Amino acid sequence: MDHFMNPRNAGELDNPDGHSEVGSPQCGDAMTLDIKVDDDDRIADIKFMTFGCAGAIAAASALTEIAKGMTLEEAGGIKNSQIVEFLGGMPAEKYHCSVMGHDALSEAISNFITKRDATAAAFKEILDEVPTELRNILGDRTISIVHVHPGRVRISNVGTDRQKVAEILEKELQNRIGETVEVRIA
Amino acid sequence: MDHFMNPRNAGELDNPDGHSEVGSPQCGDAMTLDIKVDDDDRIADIKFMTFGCAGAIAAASALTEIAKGMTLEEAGGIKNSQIVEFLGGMPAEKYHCSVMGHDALSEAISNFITKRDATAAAFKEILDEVPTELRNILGDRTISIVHVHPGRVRISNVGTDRQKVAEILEKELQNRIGETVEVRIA
Amino acid sequence: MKVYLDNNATTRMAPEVLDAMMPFFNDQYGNPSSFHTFGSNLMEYIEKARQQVADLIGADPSEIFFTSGGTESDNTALFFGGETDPEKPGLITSVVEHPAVLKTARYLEQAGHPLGLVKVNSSGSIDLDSLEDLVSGKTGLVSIMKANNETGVIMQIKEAAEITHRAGALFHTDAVQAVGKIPVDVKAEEIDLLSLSAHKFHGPKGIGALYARKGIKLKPFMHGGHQEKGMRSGTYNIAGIVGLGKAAEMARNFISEEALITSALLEKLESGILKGCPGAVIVGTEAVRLPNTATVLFINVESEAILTLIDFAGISVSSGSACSTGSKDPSYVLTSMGISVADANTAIRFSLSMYTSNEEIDYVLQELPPIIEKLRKISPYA
Amino acid sequence: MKVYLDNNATTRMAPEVLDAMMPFFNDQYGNPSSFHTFGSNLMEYIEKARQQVADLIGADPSEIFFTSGGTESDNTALFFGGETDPEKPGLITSVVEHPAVLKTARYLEQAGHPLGLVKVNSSGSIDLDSLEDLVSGKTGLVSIMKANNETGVIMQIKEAAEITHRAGALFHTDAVQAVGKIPVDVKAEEIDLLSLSAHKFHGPKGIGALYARKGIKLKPFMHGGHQEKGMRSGTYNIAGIVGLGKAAEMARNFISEEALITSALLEKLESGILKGCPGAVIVGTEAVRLPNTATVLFINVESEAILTLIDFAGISVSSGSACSTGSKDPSYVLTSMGISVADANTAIRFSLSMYTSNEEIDYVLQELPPIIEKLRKISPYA
Ligand SMILES: Cc1ncc(COP(=O)(O)O)c(C=O)c1O
Ligand SMILES: Cc1ncc(COP(=O)(O)O)c(C=O)c1O
Ligand code: FES
Ligand code: FES
Repeated sequence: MDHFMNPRNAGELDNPDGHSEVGSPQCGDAMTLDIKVDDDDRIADIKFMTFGCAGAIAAASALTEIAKGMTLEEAGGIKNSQIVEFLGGMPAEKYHCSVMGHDALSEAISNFITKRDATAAAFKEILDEVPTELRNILGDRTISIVHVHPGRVRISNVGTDRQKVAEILEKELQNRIGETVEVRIA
Repeated sequence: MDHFMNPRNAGELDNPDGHSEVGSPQCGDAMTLDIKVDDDDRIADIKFMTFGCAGAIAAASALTEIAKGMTLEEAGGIKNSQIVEFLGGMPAEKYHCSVMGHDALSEAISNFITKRDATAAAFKEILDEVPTELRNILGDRTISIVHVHPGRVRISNVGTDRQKVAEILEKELQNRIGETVEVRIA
Repeated sequence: MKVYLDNNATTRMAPEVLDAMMPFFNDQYGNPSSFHTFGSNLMEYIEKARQQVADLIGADPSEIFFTSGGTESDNTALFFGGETDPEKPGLITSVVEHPAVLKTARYLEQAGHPLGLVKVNSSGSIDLDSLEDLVSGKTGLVSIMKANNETGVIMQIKEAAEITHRAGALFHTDAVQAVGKIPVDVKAEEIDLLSLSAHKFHGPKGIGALYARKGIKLKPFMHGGHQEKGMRSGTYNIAGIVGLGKAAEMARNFISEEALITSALLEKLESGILKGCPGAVIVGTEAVRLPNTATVLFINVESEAILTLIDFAGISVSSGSACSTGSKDPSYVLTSMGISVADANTAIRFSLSMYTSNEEIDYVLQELPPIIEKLRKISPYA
Repeated sequence: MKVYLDNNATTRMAPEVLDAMMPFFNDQYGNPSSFHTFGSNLMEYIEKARQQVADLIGADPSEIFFTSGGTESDNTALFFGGETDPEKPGLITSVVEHPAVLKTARYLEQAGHPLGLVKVNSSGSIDLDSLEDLVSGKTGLVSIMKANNETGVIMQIKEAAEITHRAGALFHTDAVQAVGKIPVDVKAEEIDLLSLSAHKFHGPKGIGALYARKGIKLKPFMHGGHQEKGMRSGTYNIAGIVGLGKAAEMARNFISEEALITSALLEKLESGILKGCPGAVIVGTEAVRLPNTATVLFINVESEAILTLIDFAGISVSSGSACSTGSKDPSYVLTSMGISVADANTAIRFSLSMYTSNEEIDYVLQELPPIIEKLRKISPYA
């Protein structure tokens, strides 16, 4: 019950990497969930808001505590029963409330992945047809992608004019997906 | 309630002048009632027996107390409400129980009258066709009937051989109605 | 001295039962169906009572539905038992059932359910051949009471249930007079539906239960706020339910330990009456009877007159079943056993309980014979 | 501090009521229908209670039938009211009725009775034009509640009864929430059938009554031992009946003297909430409401979360009607007034009683605003 009285991780994140808004078909209640994901694909921060019952609040609090620090893959594998266990049980008729939190996390991860895929796809497009300005700098080097995140891309093998390469790529990405994506060069 | 706890006039009479056996159509219970009637047509004695409820017993006790000493006419005019009043009230659903006693008295009076009528009819038959033996004694006198009772007839104007007249009449009545009827000569 | 021997009509509530109920008349007054803990905390008492009732009859708690008493349980059982399968409209019951069953059956008959009535033999037990003749593939429900309220005769429920099930029908028993007095086992006796009533075994009035075997498709009898899985709605009568549970718990002990005492007192009463009141006849002696019930015919002596005199002596008994109208029809239970109307009208029922004492029986045996003698003296039949 | 503001679900039993009941749990345990005086002497207490109930609603005692509660009274009224005249199978009720009426109506609809549902307007009172449109010569019964359990809105019963009678139908009112709280007069309001329940006005649970106007042809709902003129059989729950009678007697005083106090406390609660919880909306303010009921929408804040937090603070309230299942459907009473599902899911019902104190209201007004604030902070809508 402490998770209901003093819910952990309630609130919203600025510029979340993944965001979800879900509703429970059972009761019509709703929840939003935000995640920040670090470059190791771990959940660095997580926050929820809910228009839901005490069970939903407690379950979301528990879930976010469990998920924090996990890799996305680990977090995606959290089972509903783990939440219930974490809370020390949940009445059967409140099961759907914990499911709502569970759904919210899945959706936020999906949202993160969708956004990451969009960034990756945009980046791949650029690499498939490298803009002349960039080709001139790179010569015959081929950029290696170290890591893609919806908001940042880490790359290597760009030669020495790192600053310029990053600038050009950031501009191209901004054009393609309409969001600022940071380009870091390893 | 005293009339139930200590019913008056419970029992039977030897050789009653009137007797009845009635049953209540409402409850299937039963009652018998006997009366003795004196020569003034008054109820000299009265007794009842019942297979009936407390109400029936009390009502019969009350009724017999009321009726005792009354003329038949008076007794025939007793209303059911008088019995109820005498007992100081009776629940509505027990009304039929007092009716049973009332019926028993009416029937006993009827029974008395039927028997008296039979005696009177028989006596009249004798007078209509006076037996020769009697005619010889009476000469041209006509017997006057003073009073008829099922068990006895009082007459006058028989001349001096009273003993003989009575004997003959008693024998004739016995023949006709099969019961001993006393003939008294005034 | 006051002697209460009308325990088949209703019983004294056990003080332990009242103690168990009291908190719910005082500060535990919440509604168990509430969301708040003040109310919902009470649900565990409801469930405990359900367990206690289930234990008394060998049922699972999920098979117990609380009702307002035996009458409601009987009505419910007949109403939905008689309507589960449109292909099986037939209803069968016995001629000696309580009006709660018999009148409901008559009502359903008028509503189009063919009604068959099982006869009883002269001992007062049902005629199983008559049941066998009546059941068919069109029979939906058979209802035979576990024990008769007037004679105390215990019916052959298991055999009746077997016959019923062979015909593919449901079996209900009105066990209002049996539960709490003798062992009842719904599983061993193959009972599908069973009615019981708390006030017949030292519980409160106005509460009872219907046992319905798991798997039976129930139809709600009381529509509303969805209590009792929607079967029987209405705000929980928690005090009553807890009282029923406590009474059920106590009855288990009674049946295993004290029923013999009651039974011995009944025997003493019966033999005392036979000795003290020449011509008295005990009804149903050839059948197995409840340990607490004897109906006696005081041949030629009208029962209401006896009741009145014995009541003056402080002894409460009854003639046949308590009836709220003033009408005095001869007991159909007795006449259906072949007893004449006149003799049926001489019947007095003595029904004992665990509170009946030896002294009370002595008192009855002292008071009764002169009463019978006195009434016999003014009976035109004797 | 413990504060109970869920009196529309059930009430604390008055100590005076318990006192009145106690003898019947102890040595006055007889069956009033008995022949013996030990039992039959109790009938006068039944009749006294009948008089007390009759007096509370302006009826004649002969028009009062005891039942096991509001649900049974409602079921009874609809069942036989809907079946008196085969030429008039139609049934009409309103969309905001308690499930005891609404589900019974739905059941009867399936059984072949055409059902019409009267709408309510945004204030929560019934739309009389809608009733006017629905009634016809084929209507047998119209059932409109006297006061709604969730909103406390008092309906225009007299007007509805007049419309009903003009169409030649019977008029029933579920007055379970009204009786004992506001004056009800069956004659002045032209009511043919009325349901009431003791535990809603400090009486015991599991007992209620059905008023049926003299001259109405009744059909027995519970078949059995012929109690209540054969209308409602079953051994008298005498303690319950006496408790109902006493509660009725006390309620008459409450209505004439103390209802104003309750009403003032309610006003204080409402204005305190509006001040302390910005965005809160009171439901049904344009209608006349019960002096004890307020339903508040805490827009954007989910009601069950409020209930849980407020329960921790020791305050018992409810969201809509107490429901025994875990399901959380939005209140159909609120949505039928045009309130959105989302807003309906923010509703909290506060229901006071004569035992509610000023200190309790102060405590609620101290505890509630921070709870709402806290939940609003984590609401995605706010
Ligand atoms: C055999 C039997 N069935 C049913 C009932 C009815 O029970 P209740 O009065 O509790 O409704 C009774 C007693 O009155 C009974 O003896
Ligand atoms: C309006 C209304 N009708 C009927 C009922 C049912 O009453 P009971 O629970 O006493 O059966 C209630 C309360 O639950 C109610 O509020
Ligand atoms: S009931 Fe909706 S979230 Fe729990
Ligand atoms: S009931 Fe038969 S005489 Fe009273």
